[in-house]
Amino acid sequence: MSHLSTTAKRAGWRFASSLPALFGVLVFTFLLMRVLPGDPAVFFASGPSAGKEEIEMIRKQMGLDKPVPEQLLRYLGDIGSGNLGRSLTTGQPVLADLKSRLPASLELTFTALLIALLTAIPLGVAAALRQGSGIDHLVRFICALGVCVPTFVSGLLLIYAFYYLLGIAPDPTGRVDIFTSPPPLVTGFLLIDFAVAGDWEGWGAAASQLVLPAFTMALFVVAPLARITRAAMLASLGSDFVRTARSLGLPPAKVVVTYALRNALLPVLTIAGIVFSTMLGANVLVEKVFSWPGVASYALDALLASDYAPVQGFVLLMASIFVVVNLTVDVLYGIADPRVSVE
Amino acid sequence: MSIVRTAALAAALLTSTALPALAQTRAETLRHVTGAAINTLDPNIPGSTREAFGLSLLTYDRLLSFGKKQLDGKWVFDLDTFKPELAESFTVSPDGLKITFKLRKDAKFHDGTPVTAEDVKWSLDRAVTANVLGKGQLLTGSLTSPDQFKVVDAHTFEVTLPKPDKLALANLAVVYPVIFNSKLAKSKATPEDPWALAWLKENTAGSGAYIIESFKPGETTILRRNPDWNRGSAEKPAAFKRIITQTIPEAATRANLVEKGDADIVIDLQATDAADLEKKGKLKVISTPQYNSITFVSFNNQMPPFDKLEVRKAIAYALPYEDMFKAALFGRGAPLYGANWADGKAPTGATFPIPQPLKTDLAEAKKLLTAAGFPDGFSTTFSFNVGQAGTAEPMAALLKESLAKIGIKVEIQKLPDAQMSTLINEKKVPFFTEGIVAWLPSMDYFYRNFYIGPIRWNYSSINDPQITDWAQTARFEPDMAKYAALGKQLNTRHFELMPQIPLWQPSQDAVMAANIDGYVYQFHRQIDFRDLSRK
Amino acid sequence: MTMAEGEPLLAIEDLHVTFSTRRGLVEAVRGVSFSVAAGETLGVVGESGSGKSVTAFAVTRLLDASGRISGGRIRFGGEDITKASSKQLQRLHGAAISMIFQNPRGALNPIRTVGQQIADAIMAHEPISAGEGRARALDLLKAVLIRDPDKRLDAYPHELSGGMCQRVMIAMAIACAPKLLIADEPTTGLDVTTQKTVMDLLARITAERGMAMILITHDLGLASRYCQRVCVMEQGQVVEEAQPLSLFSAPQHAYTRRLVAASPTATSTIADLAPDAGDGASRHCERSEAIQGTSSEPVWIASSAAPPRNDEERRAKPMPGTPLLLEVQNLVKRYDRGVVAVNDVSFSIKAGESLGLVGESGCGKSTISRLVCRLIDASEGEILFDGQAIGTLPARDFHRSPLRKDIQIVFQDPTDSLNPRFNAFDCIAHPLRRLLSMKDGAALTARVSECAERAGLPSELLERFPHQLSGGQKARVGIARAIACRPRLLILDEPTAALDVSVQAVILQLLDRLRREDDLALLFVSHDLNVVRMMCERTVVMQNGAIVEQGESLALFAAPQTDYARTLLEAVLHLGGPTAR
Amino acid sequence: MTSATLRHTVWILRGNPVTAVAAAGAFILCVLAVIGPWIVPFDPIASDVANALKPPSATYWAGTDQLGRDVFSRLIVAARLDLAIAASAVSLSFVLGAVVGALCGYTGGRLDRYVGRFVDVLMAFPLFVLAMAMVAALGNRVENIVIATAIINLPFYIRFARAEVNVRRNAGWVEAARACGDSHVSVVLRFLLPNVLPAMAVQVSLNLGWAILNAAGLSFIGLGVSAPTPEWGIMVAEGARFISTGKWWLVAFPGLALMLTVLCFNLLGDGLRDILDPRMRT
Repeated sequence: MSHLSTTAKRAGWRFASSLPALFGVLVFTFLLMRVLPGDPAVFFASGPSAGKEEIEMIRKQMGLDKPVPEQLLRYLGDIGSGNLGRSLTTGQPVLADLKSRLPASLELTFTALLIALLTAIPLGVAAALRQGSGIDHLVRFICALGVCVPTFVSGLLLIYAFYYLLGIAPDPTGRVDIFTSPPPLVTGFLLIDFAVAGDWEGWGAAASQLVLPAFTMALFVVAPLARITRAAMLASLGSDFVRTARSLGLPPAKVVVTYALRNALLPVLTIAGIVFSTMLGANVLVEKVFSWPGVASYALDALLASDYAPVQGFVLLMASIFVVVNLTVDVLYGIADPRVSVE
Repeated sequence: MSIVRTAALAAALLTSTALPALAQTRAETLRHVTGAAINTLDPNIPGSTREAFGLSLLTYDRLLSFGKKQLDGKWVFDLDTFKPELAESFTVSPDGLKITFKLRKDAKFHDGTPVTAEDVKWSLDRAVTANVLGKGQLLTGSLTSPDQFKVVDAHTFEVTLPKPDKLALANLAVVYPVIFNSKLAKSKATPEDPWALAWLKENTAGSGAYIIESFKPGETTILRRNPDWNRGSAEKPAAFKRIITQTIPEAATRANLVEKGDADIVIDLQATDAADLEKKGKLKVISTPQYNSITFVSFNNQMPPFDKLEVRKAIAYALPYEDMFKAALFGRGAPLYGANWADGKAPTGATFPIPQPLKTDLAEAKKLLTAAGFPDGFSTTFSFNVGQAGTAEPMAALLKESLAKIGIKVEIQKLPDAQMSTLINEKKVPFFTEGIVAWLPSMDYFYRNFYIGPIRWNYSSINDPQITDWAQTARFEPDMAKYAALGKQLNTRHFELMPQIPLWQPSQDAVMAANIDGYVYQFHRQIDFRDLSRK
Repeated sequence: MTMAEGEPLLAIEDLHVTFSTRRGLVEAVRGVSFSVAAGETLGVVGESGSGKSVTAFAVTRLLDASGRISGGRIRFGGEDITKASSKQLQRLHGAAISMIFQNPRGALNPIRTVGQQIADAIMAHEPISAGEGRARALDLLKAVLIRDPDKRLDAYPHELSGGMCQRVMIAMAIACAPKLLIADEPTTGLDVTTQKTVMDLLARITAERGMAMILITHDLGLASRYCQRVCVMEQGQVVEEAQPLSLFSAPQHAYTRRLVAASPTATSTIADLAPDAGDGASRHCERSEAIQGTSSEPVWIASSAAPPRNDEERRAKPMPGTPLLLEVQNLVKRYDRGVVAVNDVSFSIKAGESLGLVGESGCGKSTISRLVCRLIDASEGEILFDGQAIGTLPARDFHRSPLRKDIQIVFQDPTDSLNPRFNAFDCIAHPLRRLLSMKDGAALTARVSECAERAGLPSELLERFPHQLSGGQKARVGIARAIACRPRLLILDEPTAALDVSVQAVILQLLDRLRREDDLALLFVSHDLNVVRMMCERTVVMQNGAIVEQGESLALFAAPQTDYARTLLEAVLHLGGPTAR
Repeated sequence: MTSATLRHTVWILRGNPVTAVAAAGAFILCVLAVIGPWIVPFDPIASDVANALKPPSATYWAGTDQLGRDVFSRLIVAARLDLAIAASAVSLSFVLGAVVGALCGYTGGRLDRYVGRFVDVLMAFPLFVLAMAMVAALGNRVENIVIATAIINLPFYIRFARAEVNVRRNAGWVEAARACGDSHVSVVLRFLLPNVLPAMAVQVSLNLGWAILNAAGLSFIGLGVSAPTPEWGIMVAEGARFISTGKWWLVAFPGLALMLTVLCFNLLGDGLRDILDPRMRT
C-alpha cells in the first residue's frame, strides 16, 4: 500500500524535525541545572574539615570549575559520545543507572496505560452508547473522581488498605519480592523475563507487585482517556457513515465496533500517546510511594541533591521517549487512518 | 558498571549453585529497610553517604573498633574503649608517641590472601595521602603523613605520633582507615590513579564479615556472610547469613513493613511511627538519644542583628522549648534545655554538649530585645532543609509563632538540601536549624570542629579567641582534671555567648523484630550488623 | 414478504413524528400520507424544515434518538414498519429499503476501503465469503459506471471525488437489490454537471432493476425531471400531490404556487420570483417554523416596491461613456506548492453595472472575489478601482485605505459570515464604527436602523444574536452590513447558495432593488446560471482559474460560444415534467 | 444581554443539576476564600501542643494536627491560598497562551513555526520534573510555584488557542471584519479571541483543578509553600506521614477538600461549555 511509504516518509520527517526540540531540551535543562542555587560539590563534601580544598576537589572532579559555556560544550561532546556523566547520589554512570531503571518505569507505565485503556474505552463507549443516561453521568463522575485525588494520596491509601489492613497486596518494596530470585536479564521487563524463563511463580510475584502502583497511576489517566473516547464515540456514532451502515442493515455489533469504534479510536490513540509520555515523566510520586526503582524517582532524588548529571540524563531520556512515542503514534495513526498521508 | 556486572554474574551463578541459599530460612536472613541509599563501596570517596559508611564496616575490617557501654540502660559505642579487629592487640608507649599493633595471623581477605602489615601500611598511607575523606578526619588524631606508619614485620605495625593525641586510636576505629587488600588494589591502580580510587569505588577488596552479593544503588544491597571471618566479639562469623538492605523512601511504608514483620529492623522512622510501634508493644523499640549529636537553632553571629548578644539571648528566651520538643520529636530524645546551673557556671566540663539553663521567658526576651535596640523587633528568615522537614517544619512554625510575640517577624524558608548546604557553606544563612554529629564525641573535638575558625561546620560563624584557645589547649591536655576544668570554662562561655541554641539530642529509634538481639548505637548512626543475632 | 395484489409497495398513513427538544415536544411531521407503488419514482419536495427528510428517516426508522414516531402507520410490503423490532428492521435495511444521503463523502466510512464497505453491505444480508463479497463489490462498481473499478475497490473515500463517492453509495444501496430506494438530496453539494450524471445513473438503475424510489429534494427542477409523481411538503404536511407537469403548470396550493414562482426558470425574471408579494410596507409571515434547526422565528419578508414590468427596460445597459469602476488586469493568484487558483484573468465593471461570475466549484471564482475585495494579495496583475491601482497597498494594510468602504462583500453562508458573539445591531454597526469612525449614539442607531430597514430586517430583530435568526434574516444582516457604508462596488459571493428558493427569491429582489437605488456596481459570483442570468448584464464563465467565455448575459445564455459554457447550461434543470427537456 | 446571559445560565443549571451543584460548590469555595479567616473557629496558625493530634470532636470538627492546630480552621483558611495559586497560575498561562496561540493560529508562517518549536521543546519535558526543577531553581515561594505551574501549562493553551483560531481564521465573519476595516491584529484580538474563549474556559476550569494538584504534589516532595501557612497540599503531605499510625483525619480532610475542589472545577468545566456557548441558547 502506498500510504505506508508516505507514512514512513512522514515519520522520518517528523523525527528529523523533532531533533531541534531535543537539542533545545538539552540546552535548556543544562542551563536550568546551572541556575539551581545548590552547589553539588558542597552537598557531597563531608567530613569535619571539609573546607575549601575538599570542595574545590569535588568541583574539579565534576568539571564545575570551568566557565558555563565550556561546561555546556563539554557536556554536548560527552553526550555525543554516549557519556551522560556520573551520578553522585548512586555513584554510578548515569547511563548505566538509566538503563537499569528505565525498564522498571516503562513496565509500570505500560501496565498502567493498559489498565487505563481497558477501563477507559469500555467506559467511554458505554457512556456514548447511552448518552445522557445514568451510566453516562456515572462514568463522568467516576472519571472526575479519578483525577481529583493526588496520586501520592491514593497510593498511600491503597498501600494502607491492601497491604497493611487487608494483607492482600505484597509489601510495596519494589518490582519483585526480595526473596524471589530475579529472572535472567533479557529485556529488563520482569513480566517478560519471567515468562521467557518459564518461571511462573516469579511472574506472579512480579505481577502482584505491579498491580497497586499501576492502578494508582491508571486512576489518574482514566478520565482523559474515557472523556476522549466518549466524545469521539459520540461523534462517530452521530456521523453520516454510521447512519449509512445502519441504513444498510449491518449487524449492530459491526456498526458499533467496525464503523464507530474504529474511527473513534483515532483520537484516543493520539491522546494515549500524550498520556503515556506524561505518565512516564509524572510518575515521580508513584515511584516514590511504592519504592519503585524507576527513573523518575531517581531524577527526583538527584534534583534535591543538585546532582546535575542524572537530572539532565533523565530529562533527555524523557524527551527522547516523547519523540519516539510521538513517532509511534504517528506511524500507527498513519496505518490506521488512510487520510493522513494525503495531508 | 563492573560491580553491576559482577553482581549480575554472581546472581547468575547463585541461581544455579545457591538456589538453596536463596531458599535459606528466613530466620537466617536479616532484612533492613532504610530511606537512604548507598552510593559507593569505598567510604573514602568524596560524596559517600552515611549508608555507604555503614556498609563499609561490614565489608572491611579496621585495626580496631569501639567498645560499647551502657547509657541509661541502652548500649552505645564507647569512645574510650577499643576492641581489636584486625589487630590482635595493641600497645601504646608510655610517652604516648608510639602505638604498636600485633596483627591477627588468621585474617584473610575475601579472595583468600592473608592480611599483612603491608596491607595496613598501604591502606593508612592511602587514607592520609590520596584525595579522600579520611585525610581530613585522621588529622584530628594527629595522623597526617605516611612517615608515621611503619611495617615492623608481616604482622607487626607501628604508628608514631608527633604529640600524644587522645583521639589517635579513636581515629583508627572510624570508617575511613579500613584495611584494603593492597595487592589486589595495587593491581587495579593506574598511573593517574595510584590509589585505585576508581576501582575501589565499585569493588571491594576487604576482609570484612560480609561479602557483597548484589549491589543496586538506590534499590537493594544483598550481603552474604563471610564464613571465615572471626573478628566478632565471639571470635566466630556474624550471626546472620544474609543481610538485605532495601531503600524504601516512604517512611510510613517502612513502618508498615517492620510492623507486618516483612522487615526485621529499621532505624530511620518518623518519631510518630516509632512512638506508635512502641505503644503497640509487638516489636522491640530501642530508642537511644544520639549522645554524639546536637540539634540546634543557629544564628550567623557575624550577620546583623544576630551579631548582638542580646538579640541571640532574647531569642533563646523566646523559644517554646517544651512545645517544640513535644510537637517535633514527640518527646523522643534528650533535651539540652531546662537545666539548672546553680552558680551560673557549667556544672561539668568533661563532656559536651550538656543541658543548658534555657527556659521560655517572654518577658525576659522582650527586655533583652529592647536592650539590643529592637524594641519593636525585626524581620528575618528562618531556614531549614527539605530533608528535615518532618521535624523542622513543626518546630519552625512554633518558633515563628513564639517570636512573633516579641515582635520578631519570621519568614520560614524551606530549602532543598543541596541549596541549604551551599548557603551555609557560604555563610549566607542568618537564622536556621541544623543538626551536627561528632563521630568522636569528646568535648574538645566538638569545640574544635564546630565552634572555631572559618571552617564549614562552624555553623554559627562564631569567632571567639577564648573558645579557640581553650579548645586547642584542651586537645593535648593529658590531665583529665585540667581537661575538665577547661571544659567547664568552655561550656560556660558557650552558654554565655549563645552562638547557637542547642535544643536536644534526638533519639535514634531502632525498631526491630522482638527476637533481634545485640543492637548497639554506633558513632556513625548506622547499624553494625555484625553484632546482631536472632534469638 | 407477501404482498397483496394492487397494494402499493409503501404506504404511509397519517404519519406523525415528534422530537423532544429543550423547549419541549416539537411535531416535525404532522399527518403525512402518501404511497409509492413498486417501480415508481416519487418526488418529495419542500424547503428546509418542511419535514421531508424526517419522513424519509421515519420510513427507515433511522430517526435521531430524540425523534419518535408518535402516530400513524408505515406499511411496507403489507407490514407495519412502525411496529417492527430492531431485528426485523435490520433485516429490512439494505435488503428491502435502502437510503442514499446527501454529502456522499461523509456517508462513507473514511478508514475502510470502498470495496470492504460494499462487501459489508452484502454480507450483512447474505452468507457469502469475503472473496465473493469482493467479487460482488467489483460487479457493483461496474454497474455504477466507475472508471477503473478494480483500482477503486481498494480506494478510500477521500481518494474519490464527490460524484464517485455518491456512485459508491449507490452501489452499496443497491447491493442487496432492495425494492425501495430513498434518496435524500442525493445531488446537493455536487457540481451541476455531476448532478446530472448522478441523477441519470440513479434513474437508469432504478428503471433497470425495477426499484421504487423516493427522491427527496428541495429542487423543483430535479423533481420535475426525474419523478412520476411529486408530493409537496410544508411544515410537516403534504400540501399537494400531483404529476409534475400539472403540478408546475397549474399548482393548486398557495404554497406550491409560491414555490414554483420562486424557482428560477430559463425565462423568469427577478420580478417573477415572488409575484404575489405586496408592496414594501406589507410583510407577511412566510413560514412559521423551522423544525429541526435551532431557530424557529418566523421569517419576515419585506418585498420590494412593485418592480417595473418591463424587464428589458430595467436592465438597461449603463450609458455609453460610463467610466469603468473596476478594472482587473491579468490577475494571477498562486498558492504554496504551485497551485494556481487564478490564472491571468481580466475583466472590468462599469459604475452601476452588474457582472456575473459563474463556474463550478474550484474554478477560482471565490478567490477572485477575495482578491477584488482586497482581502488577499494577488501574485501578479493589477486591480484598478476608479482608476486607482489598489493592488499596490498590501491586503494587510488595506483596512487603512480610504477605498476600503467603497468595496464591500456579502458572503455565501450567512451563518458563517456573522460573528457569533455580535448581535445584529453590532454586526451592522461594525463597519460604521470602523470605517466611518461613528461613535455610539443616536446617529449610529439611526444609521443602523436605516440599513436594516433597507435590507428588510425588522428593527426588533437587531438585538438578536446570529443563532437566534433564520437563514434569510442572517442574509439580510449580512447585506445590511455590506451596504452600511454605501459602497460603490458590492461583491456577492454566492449570496443565496445556502438559502431556500423562496428566501432566495426575496433576497435577489432585495439586492436588485438596492442596486438600483444606490447605483451599486455588483460582482455577482454564483454557480447558479439562472440566477446570474436574471441578475447580471454581463457574465463571465470560468473554468480552472481562467476565463473561458464572457459577454452579454442574454447573448451568452442564448448561444454559448464554448463547449464548457454549453455543458454548464445543459445541465441546468428547469421546471417542468420529465418530458419537458 | 447580561440578563439574557443570566437567564440562560439559570436555565442551563436547572437542566443540569450536576453543574449546578458544582457551580454552587465553586461559589462557596470562592466565598470561603474571601471570608475564611473571619469565620473560622480557631486561629489556623496558633499552636496548642497540649491538644496535638486529637481526633475529630465537637470542638475540633476535623481534629487537630501535630501542633494542636485546628484542622478545620486551617482547611477553610487554606482555600484562599490554594485558589489564588491555581487561579493566578492558570490565568497567567491562559492569557499568554491565548494571545500567542491565537496570533500563531491566525498568521501561521514564521512566528507559528518558531513558537511551535518552543512549544515542542516544552512539551518534550517531563512536565512535573520541569516544575520541580524550576521551583528548586527559583526558590519555593508562592510566586515561583505559580510561575512554574503557569509555564508547564503554557504549551497546552498555546496549542489549544492555535487550533481553535486556525479553524476559524477563514470563517466568513473574519473576512467580513477585515472588509469592515479591521486590521489583522484587531481581528485576532477583538474577533477571534472572544470566540475561542468559551472553549478555553472549559480548559481553564479543568486546569484549575490540575494546578491545585500540581501544587500539592510539589508540597509532597517538599517544594511547596512554607510552614506554617495552611495549604491543602502541604496538609495532605504532612498528614500522609500519619497514615501508618492511624491518624486518618490529618490526611482525610485536606484530601477531601482537595478532591471536592478539583471535582467542582472539573464538573463546572463541563457545564461552563454549555453556559458560555451562545449557540446553545435558544
